[in-house]
Amino acid sequence: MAKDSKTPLLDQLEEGPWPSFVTEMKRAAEKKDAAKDLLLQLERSYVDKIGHWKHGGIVGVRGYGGGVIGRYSDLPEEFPAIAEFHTFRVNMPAGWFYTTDKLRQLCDVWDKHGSGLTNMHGATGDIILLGAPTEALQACFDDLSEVDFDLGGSGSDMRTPSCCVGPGRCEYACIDTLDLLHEVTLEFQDELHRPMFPYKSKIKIAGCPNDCVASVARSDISVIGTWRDTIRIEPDEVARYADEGLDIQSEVVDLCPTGCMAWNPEAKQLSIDNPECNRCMHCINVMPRALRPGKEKGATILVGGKAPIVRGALLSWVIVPFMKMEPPFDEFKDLVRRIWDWWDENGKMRERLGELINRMGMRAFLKAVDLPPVPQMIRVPRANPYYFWDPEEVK
Amino acid sequence: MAKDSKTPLLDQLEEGPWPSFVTEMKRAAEKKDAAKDLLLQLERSYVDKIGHWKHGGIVGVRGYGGGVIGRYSDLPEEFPAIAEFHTFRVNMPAGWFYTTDKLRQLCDVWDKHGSGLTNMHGATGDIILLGAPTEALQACFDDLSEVDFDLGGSGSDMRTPSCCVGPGRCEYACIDTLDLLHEVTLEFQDELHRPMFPYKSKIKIAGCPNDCVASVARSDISVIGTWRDTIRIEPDEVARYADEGLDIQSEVVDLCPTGCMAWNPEAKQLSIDNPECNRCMHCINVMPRALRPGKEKGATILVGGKAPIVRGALLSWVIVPFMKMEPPFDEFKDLVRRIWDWWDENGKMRERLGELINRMGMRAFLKAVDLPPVPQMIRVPRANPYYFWDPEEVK
Amino acid sequence: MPVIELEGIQMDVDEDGFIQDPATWNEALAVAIAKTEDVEELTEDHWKVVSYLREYYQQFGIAPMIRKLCKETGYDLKTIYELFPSGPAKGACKIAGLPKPTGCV
Amino acid sequence: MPVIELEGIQMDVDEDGFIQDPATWNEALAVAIAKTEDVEELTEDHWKVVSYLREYYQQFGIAPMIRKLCKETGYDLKTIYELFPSGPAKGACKIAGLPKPTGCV
Amino acid sequence: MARTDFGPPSYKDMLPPVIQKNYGQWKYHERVKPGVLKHVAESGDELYTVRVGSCRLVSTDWIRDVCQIADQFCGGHLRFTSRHNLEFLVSDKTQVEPLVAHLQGQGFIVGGTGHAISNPVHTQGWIHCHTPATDASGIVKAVMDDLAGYFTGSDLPAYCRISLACCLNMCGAVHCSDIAILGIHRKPPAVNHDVVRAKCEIPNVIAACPTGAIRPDPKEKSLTVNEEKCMYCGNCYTMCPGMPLADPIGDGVSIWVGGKISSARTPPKFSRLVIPFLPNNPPRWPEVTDAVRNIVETWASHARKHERMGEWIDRIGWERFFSLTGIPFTVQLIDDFTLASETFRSTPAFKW
Amino acid sequence: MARTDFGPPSYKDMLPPVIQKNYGQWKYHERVKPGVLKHVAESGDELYTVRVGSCRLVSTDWIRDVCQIADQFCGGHLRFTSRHNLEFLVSDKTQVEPLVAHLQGQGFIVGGTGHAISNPVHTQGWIHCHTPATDASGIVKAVMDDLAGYFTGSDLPAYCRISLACCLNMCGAVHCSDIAILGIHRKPPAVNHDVVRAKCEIPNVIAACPTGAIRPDPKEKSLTVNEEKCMYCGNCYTMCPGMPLADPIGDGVSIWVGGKISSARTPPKFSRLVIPFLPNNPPRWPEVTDAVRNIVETWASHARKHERMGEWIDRIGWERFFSLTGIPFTVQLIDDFTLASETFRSTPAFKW
Ligand code: SRM
Ligand code: SRM
Ligand code: SRM
Ligand code: SRM
Ligand code: SF4
Ligand code: SF4
Ligand code: SF4
Ligand code: SF4
Ligand code: SF4
Ligand code: SF4
Ligand code: SF4
Ligand code: SF4
Repeated sequence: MAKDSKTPLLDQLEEGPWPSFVTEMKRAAEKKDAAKDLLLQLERSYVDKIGHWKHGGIVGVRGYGGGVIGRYSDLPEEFPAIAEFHTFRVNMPAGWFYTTDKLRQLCDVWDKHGSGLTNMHGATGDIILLGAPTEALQACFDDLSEVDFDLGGSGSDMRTPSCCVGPGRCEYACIDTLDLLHEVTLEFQDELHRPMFPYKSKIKIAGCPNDCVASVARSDISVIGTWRDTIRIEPDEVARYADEGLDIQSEVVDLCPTGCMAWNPEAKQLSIDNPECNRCMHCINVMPRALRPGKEKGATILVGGKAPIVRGALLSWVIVPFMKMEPPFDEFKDLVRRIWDWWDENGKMRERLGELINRMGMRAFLKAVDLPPVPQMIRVPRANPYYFWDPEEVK
Repeated sequence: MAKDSKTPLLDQLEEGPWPSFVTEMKRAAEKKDAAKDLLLQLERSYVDKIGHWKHGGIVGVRGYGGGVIGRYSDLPEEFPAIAEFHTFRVNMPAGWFYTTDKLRQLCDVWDKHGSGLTNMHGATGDIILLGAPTEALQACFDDLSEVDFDLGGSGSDMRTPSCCVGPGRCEYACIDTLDLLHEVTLEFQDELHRPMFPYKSKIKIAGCPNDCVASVARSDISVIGTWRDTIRIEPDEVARYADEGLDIQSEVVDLCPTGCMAWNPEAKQLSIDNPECNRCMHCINVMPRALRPGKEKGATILVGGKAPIVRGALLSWVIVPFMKMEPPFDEFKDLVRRIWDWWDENGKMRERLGELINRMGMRAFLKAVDLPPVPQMIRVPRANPYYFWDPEEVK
Repeated sequence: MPVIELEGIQMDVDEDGFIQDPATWNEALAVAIAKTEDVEELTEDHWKVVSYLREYYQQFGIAPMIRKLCKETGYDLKTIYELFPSGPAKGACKIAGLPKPTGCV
Repeated sequence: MPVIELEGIQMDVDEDGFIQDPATWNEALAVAIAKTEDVEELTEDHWKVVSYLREYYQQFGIAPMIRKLCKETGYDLKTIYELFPSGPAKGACKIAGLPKPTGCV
Repeated sequence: MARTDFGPPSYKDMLPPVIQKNYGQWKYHERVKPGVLKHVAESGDELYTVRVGSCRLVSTDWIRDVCQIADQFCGGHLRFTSRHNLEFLVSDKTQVEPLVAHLQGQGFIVGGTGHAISNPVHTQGWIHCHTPATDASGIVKAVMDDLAGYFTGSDLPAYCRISLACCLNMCGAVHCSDIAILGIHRKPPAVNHDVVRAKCEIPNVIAACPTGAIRPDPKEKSLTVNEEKCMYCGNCYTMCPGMPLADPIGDGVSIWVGGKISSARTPPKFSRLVIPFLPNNPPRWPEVTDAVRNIVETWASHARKHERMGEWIDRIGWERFFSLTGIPFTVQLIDDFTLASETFRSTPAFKW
Repeated sequence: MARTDFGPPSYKDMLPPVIQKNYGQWKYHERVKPGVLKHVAESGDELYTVRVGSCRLVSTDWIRDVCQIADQFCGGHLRFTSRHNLEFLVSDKTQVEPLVAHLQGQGFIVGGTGHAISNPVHTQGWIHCHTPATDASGIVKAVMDDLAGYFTGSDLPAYCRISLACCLNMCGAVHCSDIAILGIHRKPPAVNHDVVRAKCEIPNVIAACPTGAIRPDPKEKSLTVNEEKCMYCGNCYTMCPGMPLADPIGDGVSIWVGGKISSARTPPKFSRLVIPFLPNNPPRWPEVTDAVRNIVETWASHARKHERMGEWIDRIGWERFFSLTGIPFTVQLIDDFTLASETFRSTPAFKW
């Protein structure tokens, strides 16, 4: 760190054990003016305690309505190389698996057109290519498409769907998250690239109730793998865990939320009252060698999850307790279409699916998408007496 | 039951082990035409499956704005004796204790002026004298006052407060519910008899968290006795319960919601980690000989409870975790006045206290009544980021 | 339907004695109704309350809340009850020819 | 502030090329802006979309939602993108002289 | 003019001597047997309470009857409970059994203490109210005739509080009962324009509607109701006689379960809708008595000791409540009012 | 024109051979040591994963660096996780230790598996967004420098997920994190009428305000903000550049705790506000790092095994959380938004 550094504050963030984004910016800055100006503008923000980007920006590539986020510096004279500094959202491969070849191709394109800085990855899951001027956009996209990278979503469209690693590496996966993700992404290319909805719509797919992709909290349509039969027990492995010192009573049985497990320490036998199990995964998580999800697998579909804007954050709600998930996933795709149709028809501008359901009522939603009411949809029945009747029923 | 009974449906309700209100009506009908017509009109309702009272009615006695509920039959020609059938709400003695003399005086007055039918008691706690014509009202009240019975509340006033039996017969009572009730009722006679608020306001007082008067669910201001120190243990009695066959582990310790109890079956010793106890009463309830509330007693004050009209039912919310409750209860009375003042100033027509707090925010309420925020007021902190700052604080 | 009779003119009232058609109200009628509510004479104080009630009702279509009535007329509740022994709703509103207040009872 | 030049007249636009004062919009200007958005010529189809957008904006003060735009003009989204390759927001709205749509990105 | 504002008779004058003496000095109690409690004071004095069921709607004759019994056995003292039972307060132990025998001989029902079904809190119904969707006393009588054994016995897992209110105003605390029986309307108000015009404060009626279903009808100088938005709460009728909702077919009863009041073990809870409608079928409402019995018995046979209805359901889950009771799950049970989103299930962890 | 709508590269082409072979046939896993997982397939094949922390904002040089390592040890394959860590996928057990050593030698940080603090999910901050109330990468760096030992170790009671979002839009799932760091504004928008007039869709801006604080200002053909009703959500600014809220003094950071996502044991939960404001104090935000460390350590030293932050707090109660952490309870923590009443305490059963 030079004494006459222009970024004395940021320089302090090059120290410490955690990898430093400042170091990364400096590496890019060696090659790219945009990265250098970004670093300097950020230093300015550290001094001013305020951001230095203008509001909004609407730029793009031919044929698409989304995928590029426009951004302009509010200090263009001082930092001319980032006067225009738009980012690409590039659709990642399912599960964020890469060959090094593919990644290098990507780097080549980005070194050619952009700042050399990226986010691996964005919070939605895209590869974020951070910063290029307006005139570079189309050419950059053209080059990206040459190496098979398409854009992800932005604006009022289906956002880039994402999923957990699933069958790629996880023994808990009850559905083929990667395949479903890929199929869904291909199926809804138009919805992904051409904003047409009242607001954004997100789909996330997790292989089991551990929900390693946080679908329940941040997707309008959450798909979570589960099973319908019984947990598979490997009795020998149970005993082995016990022998290895796992306190099965206190770490497993006592923490089972339904109290459906029993442990006989003498016989080293674990039993599960399966109909009372709610498939929370805890016991399986603690003893993966000994316990496994059942064999009759599928997914629970939940809808409505989102961040707080505008009426408060929502977690997704169960609307289909169990759906088989096999290629070509038509039942799921049809459901998604019915849901979007209803939302698109009734949603106000910037009203997410969950908010629309809250406004119009779960009853109206279930009727519109043709799903029967079942107790699995609710945590508790209503406590207020304000419910409706179809006049047909009152006769 | 005569074959040619005029009340064949109601007659069926004279059978069975549970005391029969029909029998009671018939007893009164022997002496009073009003009771007879009431019986007949009720039979008619049983046939028609619909009530036969007109809407509303506003009658009263001199000097009071409430205390009498006006009621008119919508079949006055058929049932002339109940063409006018107004009820008195008579303020009961605290804890519903009576001498037989007092009750007989009451009966005498009611046999003279009314239908001879009563509710012992109304859901709010009053003695309900069911049915007298308009012209009898003032005279009846005059006679009631001769025997020291005053009216209770109705309309937009303080409703007749009520309390549990408390120190009268219950070892759990942490406050003198009867005395507090009596004092409060006397203090707020004007508020009780002369509606002046945006809507009704109810006060209920329970001696301990068992809340035998359901204050938390049905009073705008709920007072619930509690203690601040430690549960008193009588070790010998603990052992005796165990000897008598009580399974202290499963019936007491395992059900303690805070998990703050431990039972040593060999030593027959029960211990309580008192700072972690939330004073739910469960253990005391199961072992009253062995366990008793602490000695430093007072009350938790909660506000806002109510039935669902208009925006949904509410349970009362803690606003004062602990208040000493000693005569003349000035601190409490002052608080009630501050609460009413704020509500009266800001409440819309038919807006209960809890609804007003919901509309204007707990923050505004606490500020207005001058209470400091403490964690005991909440179940959980907010999950949404939508909170306010006083511009003074942002400097 | 019950009627009230005032110097020969008959007027529909409901069971509680509230006049049915607020448009038919006039000052003479008020005097007559007052008698049924233990108000022997309508003094200036009475009229002040009655006029306030009528004006408020004409403007807003509802009776004012009691707190407002007291604030605006300057009479505290005690005084209102002295003026109208059966109280603001059953007494004053009835005399002022307002529809029967339907708040909670 | 950037400017766009149209037959000698200069016009303030923002960084994205949206005109700053919607009142200064005219048809010739639309033609000029169109060129910046890969629309070489404004056909009748284009004008139908542009006019609808302007009318809607004048009436409601906002741009219509896409579903509404498609329904009312009769063009499906595919056609809209054929007409305006940069899409309804960046393309059509800009040509129609609407303020930059600020929905989510 | 009669004197005013003197307040209720003082409780002090009403207390029996044993209470006066031991006021606030009670040490513990025991449940002697169903309907009989024993309270022991620090002084060693004992107070026995004999609890008797009451239908609440009673004649003055009945009051005189019980006064006479109280004179005979209790030195002229008695009290009522917060659930409208009658309590005889006996300070002489030897009088307890004779009193119980006497009461039973006279047809009184002794019980209601401990883990029993006590007196259902209830309301006016067709007896005296103008907004009921059902009767109160009649259903209570039918239900308690059916469940009387649970009043006189006390071997349920825990308290089971049954309450009834005849309309959504929910007089009583039915919204926090183990089992609540609630009268409901199912048809929107039939607007009578003449009445609205003459008798109603139009702005207040509009403001009263929780769903905003009421609009002014300037032509009629009256109101119109958007029937799609109306959920028959009756709040408009409370404000305005021109908007009656009662209807022999529309009206009936709904069933709610799992509420509680006390803070023992778990905090107070609201009751939850489980049966949205049962018809009014007087005089004995068999559909209602069956439904209540089914719920009580399913709970009683599955719950653990001290586990109230709501605690039991919390443990087993609502999906299991429906499968065990066999009650069908209908769309009305799914909330769509203001706090609805709090009631939805946001986890794939549930039971089949 | 470039081709469009061809979609992302197929994951199938990206999978290493061992995964291609054992796809969907994994049997179990073991946590070998912090940062190293072993997955065993039905076939007996083993797959080792070495997890490395990433600052997410990286240069193409960094990508090329890690590609080279992947070429060297993993046959040219790697992946990223849903929390932006980097994972090297090794099918040859003997390569694991050399890889770990190599990584550590190059300054990479290995860890983030099991009961650890993994990579904080975070957002753009001052790097690229127009609405931030704080920076993202900077705070994350400062916090993780401080907590790095919890990334490289894994002896916490359970997972502890830390997330950061730089404004209320909450990009990422910070609202369900064990600890969430959230940028907040504290001053209402400073309306710039000229900009509003020229650039904003006035009806949409009005509709965007969750509290109804925005009214039209017909005189200015613009908008006014009722400052008393504004809680600085920035939603109006998203809709309209004429309403900026950013301010060096107003802006800062809030801390939320107790959220979770997985359904293990307990259903997903929202995080709850515990510190309403800490100042922006770049470059190292010491107030924030202290606050986070305090919370982590208090939890770590009190929670039981497998007990996430929120589960721990549910057990001990929020009042105890505040007394144990010493965090002052302020009025901002009390909800007053739409579902507020659900958060109040309706029982006298609480701890002192
Ligand atoms: C880049 C990214 C953050 C990051 O650093 O990773 C991001 C950045 C922005 N988000 Fe986001 N969001 C990003 C993932 C999310 C997520 C997480 C997710 O998708 O899983 C959420 C929460 C989940 C959800 O959608 O509810 C999220 C919730 C929002 C919201 C609030 C939406 C709501 O309904 O509550 C906004 C506000 C808006 O749409 O106007 C928003 C708006 C924005 C905008 C466009 C700012 C704005 O107000 O217009 C940000 C642009 C920053 C920039 O200039 O680059 N962003 N945003 C993420 C997208 C990268 C990617 O494509 O992979
Ligand atoms: C008589 C009584 C029922 C009974 O049979 O015991 C009763 C009867 C009426 N109640 Fe009630 N309420 C009675 C206790 C209650 C209670 C219970 C309590 O006070 O503990 C409640 C629930 C607690 C509460 O206040 O929230 C209650 C909540 C209501 C409500 C809804 C209030 C709300 O804010 O949700 C109304 C509607 C209204 O006020 O317009 C109401 C309205 C009524 C009216 C006046 C009908 C009306 O719409 O105007 C009923 C008059 C019946 C009649 O003609 O006699 N009554 N009412 C109870 C009073 C007796 C007494 O004074 O002891
Ligand atoms: C007499 C009465 C008070 C009064 O002022 O009238 C009363 C009296 C006693 N209650 Fe109660 N409770 C009375 C209404 C209530 C109510 C209110 C209600 O039901 O509307 C409740 C709240 C009910 C609820 O939670 O929904 C109530 C919840 C309790 C509890 C908590 C039970 C639980 O586990 O949830 C206890 C403790 C116990 O019995 O274990 C209790 C305990 C007691 C004790 C044992 C207190 C004592 O030491 O004397 C008394 C005898 C109980 C019994 O019946 O075995 N009392 N008790 C009320 C009798 C009503 C009746 O006739 O049935
Ligand atoms: C790699 C990754 C999936 C991916 O597609 O990228 C993943 C992988 C695994 N997760 Fe996860 N989880 C991953 C994000 C998540 C998330 C999402 C998040 O944090 O945003 C969650 C939800 C977090 C929450 O609840 O707030 C998540 C909640 C779990 C749980 C539930 C833990 C709990 O008790 O609540 C398990 C089970 C366990 O580990 O006992 C789990 C278990 C696992 C297992 C053991 C599954 C398996 O058998 O392979 C994997 C290794 C875990 C480890 O790190 O020790 N995974 N896991 C993600 C790694 C993120 C990271 O870099 O740190
Ligand atoms: S969500 Fe389940 S299947 Fe997917 S990676 Fe996590 S633990 Fe495995
Ligand atoms: S999955 Fe959860 S509920 Fe089922 S047995 Fe295991 S711990 Fe219990
Ligand atoms: S509330 Fe408590 S003090 Fe009052 S009677 Fe019930 S148990 Fe006794
Ligand atoms: S009162 Fe409740 S919390 Fe306290 S020790 Fe007893 S059972 Fe536990
Ligand atoms: S519940 Fe309804 S119908 Fe029954 S008494 Fe109360 S207000 Fe009247
Ligand atoms: S019954 Fe209730 S919901 Fe229906 S119109 Fe009347 S007030 Fe509105
Ligand atoms: S959280 Fe807010 S400031 Fe941060 S990237 Fe998202 S929108 Fe921008
Ligand atoms: S910042 Fe939020 S609350 Fe404040 S005016 Fe803007 S939209 Fe409304």
